[in-house]
Amino acid sequence: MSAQALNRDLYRTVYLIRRAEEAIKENYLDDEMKTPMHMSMGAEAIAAGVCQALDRHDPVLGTYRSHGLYLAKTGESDRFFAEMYGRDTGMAQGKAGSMHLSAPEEGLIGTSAIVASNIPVALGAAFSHKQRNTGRVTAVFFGDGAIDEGVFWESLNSASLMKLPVLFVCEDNGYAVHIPAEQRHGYSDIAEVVSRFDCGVHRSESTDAEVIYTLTRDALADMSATGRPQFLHLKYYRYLEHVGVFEDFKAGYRPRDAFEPWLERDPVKVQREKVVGLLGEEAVAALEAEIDQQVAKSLEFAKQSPFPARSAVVEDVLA
Amino acid sequence: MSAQALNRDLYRTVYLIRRAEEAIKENYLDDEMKTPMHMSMGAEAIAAGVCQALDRHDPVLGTYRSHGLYLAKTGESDRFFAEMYGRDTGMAQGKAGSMHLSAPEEGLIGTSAIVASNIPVALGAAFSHKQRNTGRVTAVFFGDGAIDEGVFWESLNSASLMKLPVLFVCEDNGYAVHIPAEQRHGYSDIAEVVSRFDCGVHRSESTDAEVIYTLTRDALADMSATGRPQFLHLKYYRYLEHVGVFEDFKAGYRPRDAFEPWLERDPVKVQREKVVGLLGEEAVAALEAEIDQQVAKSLEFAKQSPFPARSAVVEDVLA
Amino acid sequence: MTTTRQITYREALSEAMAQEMRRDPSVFVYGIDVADHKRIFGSSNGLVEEFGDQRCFSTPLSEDAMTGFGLGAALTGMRPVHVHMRVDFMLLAMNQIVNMLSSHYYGSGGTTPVPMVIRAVVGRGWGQSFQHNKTLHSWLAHIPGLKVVTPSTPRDAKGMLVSAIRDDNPVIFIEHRWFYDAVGEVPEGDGAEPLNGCRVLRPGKDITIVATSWMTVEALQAADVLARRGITAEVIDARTIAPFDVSEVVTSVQKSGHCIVVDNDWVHCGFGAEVAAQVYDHCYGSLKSPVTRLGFVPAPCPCTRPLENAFYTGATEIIRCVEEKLGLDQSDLSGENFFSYENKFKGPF
Amino acid sequence: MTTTRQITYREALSEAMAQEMRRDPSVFVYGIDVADHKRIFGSSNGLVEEFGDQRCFSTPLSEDAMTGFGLGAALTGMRPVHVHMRVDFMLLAMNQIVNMLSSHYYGSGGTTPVPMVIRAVVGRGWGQSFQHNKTLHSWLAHIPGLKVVTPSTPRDAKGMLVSAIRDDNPVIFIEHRWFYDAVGEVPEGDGAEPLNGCRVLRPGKDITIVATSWMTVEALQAADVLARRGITAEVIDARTIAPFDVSEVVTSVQKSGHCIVVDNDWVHCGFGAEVAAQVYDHCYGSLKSPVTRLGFVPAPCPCTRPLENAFYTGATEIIRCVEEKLGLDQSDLSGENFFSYENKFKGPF
Ligand SMILES: Cc1ncc(C[n+]2csc(CCOP(=O)(O)OP(=O)(O)O)c2C)c(N)n1
Ligand SMILES: Cc1ncc(C[n+]2csc(CCOP(=O)(O)OP(=O)(O)O)c2C)c(N)n1
Ligand SMILES: [Mg+2]
Ligand SMILES: [Mg+2]
Repeated sequence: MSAQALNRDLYRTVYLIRRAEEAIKENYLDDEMKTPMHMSMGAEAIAAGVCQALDRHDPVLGTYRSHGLYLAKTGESDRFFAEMYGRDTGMAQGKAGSMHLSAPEEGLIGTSAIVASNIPVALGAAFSHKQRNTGRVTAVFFGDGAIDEGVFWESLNSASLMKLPVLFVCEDNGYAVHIPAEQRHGYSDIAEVVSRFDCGVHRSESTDAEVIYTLTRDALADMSATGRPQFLHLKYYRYLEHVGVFEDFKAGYRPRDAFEPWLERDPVKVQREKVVGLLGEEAVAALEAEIDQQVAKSLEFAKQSPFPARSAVVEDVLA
Repeated sequence: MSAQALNRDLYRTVYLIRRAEEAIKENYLDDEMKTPMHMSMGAEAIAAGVCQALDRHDPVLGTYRSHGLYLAKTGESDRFFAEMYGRDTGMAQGKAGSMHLSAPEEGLIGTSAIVASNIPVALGAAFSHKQRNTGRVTAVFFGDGAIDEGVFWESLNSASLMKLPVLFVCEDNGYAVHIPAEQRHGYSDIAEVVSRFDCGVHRSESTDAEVIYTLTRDALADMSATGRPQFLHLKYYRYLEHVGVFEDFKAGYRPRDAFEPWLERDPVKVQREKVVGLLGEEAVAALEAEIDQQVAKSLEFAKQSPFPARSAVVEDVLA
Repeated sequence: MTTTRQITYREALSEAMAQEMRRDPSVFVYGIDVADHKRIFGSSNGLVEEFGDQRCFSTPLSEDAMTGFGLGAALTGMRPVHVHMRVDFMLLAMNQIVNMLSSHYYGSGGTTPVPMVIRAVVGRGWGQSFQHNKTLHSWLAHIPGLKVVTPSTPRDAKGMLVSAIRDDNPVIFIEHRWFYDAVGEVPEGDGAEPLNGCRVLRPGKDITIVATSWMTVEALQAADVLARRGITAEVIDARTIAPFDVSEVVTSVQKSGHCIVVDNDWVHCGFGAEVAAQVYDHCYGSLKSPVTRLGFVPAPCPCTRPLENAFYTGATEIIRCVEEKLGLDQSDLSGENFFSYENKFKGPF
Repeated sequence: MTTTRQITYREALSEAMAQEMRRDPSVFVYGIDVADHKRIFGSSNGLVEEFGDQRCFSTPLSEDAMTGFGLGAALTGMRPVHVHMRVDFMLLAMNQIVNMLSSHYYGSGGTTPVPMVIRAVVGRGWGQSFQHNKTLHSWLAHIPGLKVVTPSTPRDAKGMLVSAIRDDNPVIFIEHRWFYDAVGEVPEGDGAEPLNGCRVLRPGKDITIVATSWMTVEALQAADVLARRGITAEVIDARTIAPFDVSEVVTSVQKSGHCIVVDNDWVHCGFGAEVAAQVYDHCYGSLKSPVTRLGFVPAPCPCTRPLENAFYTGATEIIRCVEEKLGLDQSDLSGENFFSYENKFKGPF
């Protein structure tokens, strides 16, 4: 793939994620999206870069903070916004909401609001694809809080033991809700610990989606050469509060200062500059306009869509 | 403490454990000890060495395979055998049996038949003593199977983070029931992994109780110097089947060959030779006779003791 | 004479912990996010400030280990209060709670009790959905060796938490998030409330409504509406799910002849079945209609509001049920302003 | 015509898995110790040999992760069968089972079902005690989205396991260890049994005994003894705890007028309460005595034999209960040879 095409794709994704979350911010106070919003602003490069490196239908799993992952994986926003608005046209008829996005036909198997709970699920998906020799890799996204949980370690151990094609993607924003990593971790460097397992380790603090892409490609190459699972340790800065659409520097648990350097290398800005260099301002503006329109239309679609019928509450409990 | 006194104490303990378990073997087929027996033959040096290094009232916790730990900690066998025989005079009126021995007044807080479940309990005990500045260290004994469980990692992380005075004692016999470590562990060396936490690591394959004692003292010195928890990785060979009183080489999952070199350096034999050197054969024989008699009397005591009254079944459910 | 004043359920919780921490240095409070600036929705306000970060602290995200941690502390002289922001997260601690905490005292031959409290908050509303709305009181009540309480008033929140902390057994203390802003009379002093028995919240003679947790509010609202038609419903807060004492319910049903159990939980194999079975046993001759059980619809909890509303039962369903039992026409409820999420929380989550 | 033959419950389990593994390459069996030489008390015999170690394998001791593993496999085209040597160990997997498996299909808007079976063995006897005797069927039945079955005969062991594997939902399959040597007629072919409804094990007209799991054996023995006095008890195996269909029980109670529910579990907030409540609802007019619930005594399970015997309920208690209900004198049971651990297992564990 040419650098142009690659970077254009990456920009499309980071811009779509940013635009969609901005639309959430703009509309959330209308109280029509009745679902807790865990925003991913600041993390766009990760979802974009990793998903770009994966095959389109490779299975992925995520958390309650998966707007970016959904949009990176599907590129669509109609069913996305309809789900936020709790409508029948949402990808889960409104039953899931913001915390449980899925798109199984595109590989997004599921997202979970229980910290770390999808990590082992990725192992099963990887096993299933390995058994059938599909060549697929399963990626699971989780935060730095998830590595506190025992199931992360059980999963890391088993994936390493069974040589499962799992890509562990740790999106490390240094906080679990408001508790910093130093108050939760009994070691100084998670990558160091993980590297003692039979698992490849790669790390980055980049906000450049292309860097994340390349790192992921390297990890996938390592995986196919050695058969070992891979662990990506990726730092980023969460722009907004843990849940909700506002900044939260006033709360005092993290200083605004720390934000500034990250904002300077904002993932959308970084990628924009690059594509402007490659394709020119005009092409970029056109792409942005296209996405702006997509998001506007999806918002409209969502708001116009009907709610599910009351009877749906007891449907699809059992298959 | 003099080398004589130390080694005599250690021999007393390993011999008592061995003798008590031999008595179990000899009597188990009478079907009067109606409790599943997880024998510790081969591991005597560990319980003896570690408990000798601890202060007498330091809290300890163990597993279903804790005959050795109970005997090392308490030195008594009346309540021990009475519990095996399910009698009212057992340390838990027969409610606990072989898998749940305890002696809280001597520091043995509890033993559990759920793998790894006492590991976090040790953290709480350590915290409690740390808060009250008692200077006590809490030791928790567990097998190599326990490190498969997530709660081991959660506990290792939290103990390291909180700098809790916990001594993790991994009694590694290379098997969880019949499954060898290589089929369960996604790393080649647990001590390597643990050393990446803020936790001291010490290892041994010795069957010499004095070596274990010294290693434990080193670990405790490290703990008091650094405030860090400590991890002892101690290999041993389980002589008998996972549960029950027989050898199980015929089952085919482990070769008898592997047993031979361990049997050569049998912990009781090793310690005996040492104390014979230090104290002479006669003194050793006298000590053995004393313990033989203790065990014989305890067995008698147990068999003569009454069963608990039927009404006891609903007693002590709530405090 | 004890003075009382009006405080919130949230304040009652902090007050109970602060009071016991002052009284007894072995009490401490811990859990994920307990000591951050939000303090578990404000329910542990003031504790870090007064008692320091060794007696009120946040932990790693390790529910399983942190429950065992509490057990170890409890067995060695402390009185831990472990907090879960959602009941659902407690599922990660089930091994410790059920295999360890519940049986330790028994298994130690009655030598070592487990004075530990586990507070867990029930989530509801604003699309919390299926991983943030479980209640599980019937599960834990099913296990001998655990006490389970579901206080529904500020007075009980304080008094039962005080008693739970003093109790020598593991007590599971389940709080509904929607109660936090509720205001009520709470005694200033000790205020301990027994960890047994139900509480009659409103006397009545025509029908007995046994409710748990948030369902007490719905039942009281239903009773208000019914009262306007001259029907007096006796509303009883089950309050102590284990050990459960049915006697107040029996007395009431023997008088009213009708019983509805409104459980803040699913119905199948739930606490409602236990109450119904016990009521039938004791009131066999005096029942004028079968005991009716109401609760969540048999589905995971959906996110979107219309389905969320359909998922939960409430005052309307209770009123309809009473009307049916007593053979009354359906009253017009269109003018009623029943409880809703927006009445409680303004704006987004 | 289907031929049947006599095989053990243990053989029925292996046969069901082997049959389905042959039929469907997506089926696999895994869990702690599943593939060692003991093969979970022989219940997965022959699978490694026939299907290799990729379709039948032992795992690390990681119940939580291994349950999520099954979910991931199930969501991507496989049909995992996860095995726990004891129900108690499943407590470590509760988060996955309850927060994940039960709601995935619903939460995916009905797009992705979870065809997964969890087999878990109930321990009893020889001093297994309080960490190896839980049954938990009422717990799991309480959660919408799960099916829960407790087969009590070789025929049901095979047929319900076959159906569980074919079912697109998570099915919790609870086996009592003491059944493993039980011999019974099992069809040679497909043999699928529906995952719903009870099974009448013995017809009768004087009293209805609803039993779960091992309690069916106790109920049948009680019925034998009662038959000699001319009392015919109808013994019904509840079999499917969720979704539970009470209709056969209702038909029986409407005829007999008396009902005993003997649950292989604790009583408080258990499945027995559910059955009792439903029976009362449906048979209100026709009951001649209150529904009686029998089960474990409210305590953790003790180790020592005399207390273990006191902990469990059995044929004697059932007979006494029937005698009381029917106003009969107590018969002399001293000559009876009821089931005991030694009848089943000779010698030490
Ligand atoms: C098992 C569990 N425990 C606690 C919570 C409450 N909780 C929700 S998000 C969160 C923090 C997770 O932090 P991290 O994994 O770093 O993800 P981030 O929110 O930073 O993206 C916590 C504690 C939960 N959802 N699940
Ligand atoms: C949580 C849990 N899972 C499974 C079991 C069944 N089990 C009992 S002992 C054991 C093996 C434990 O191995 P290890 O920790 O190495 O101890 P060892 O028996 O070798 O002393 C297993 C799997 C259990 N008791 N608890
Ligand atoms: Mg984070
Ligand atoms: Mg081992």
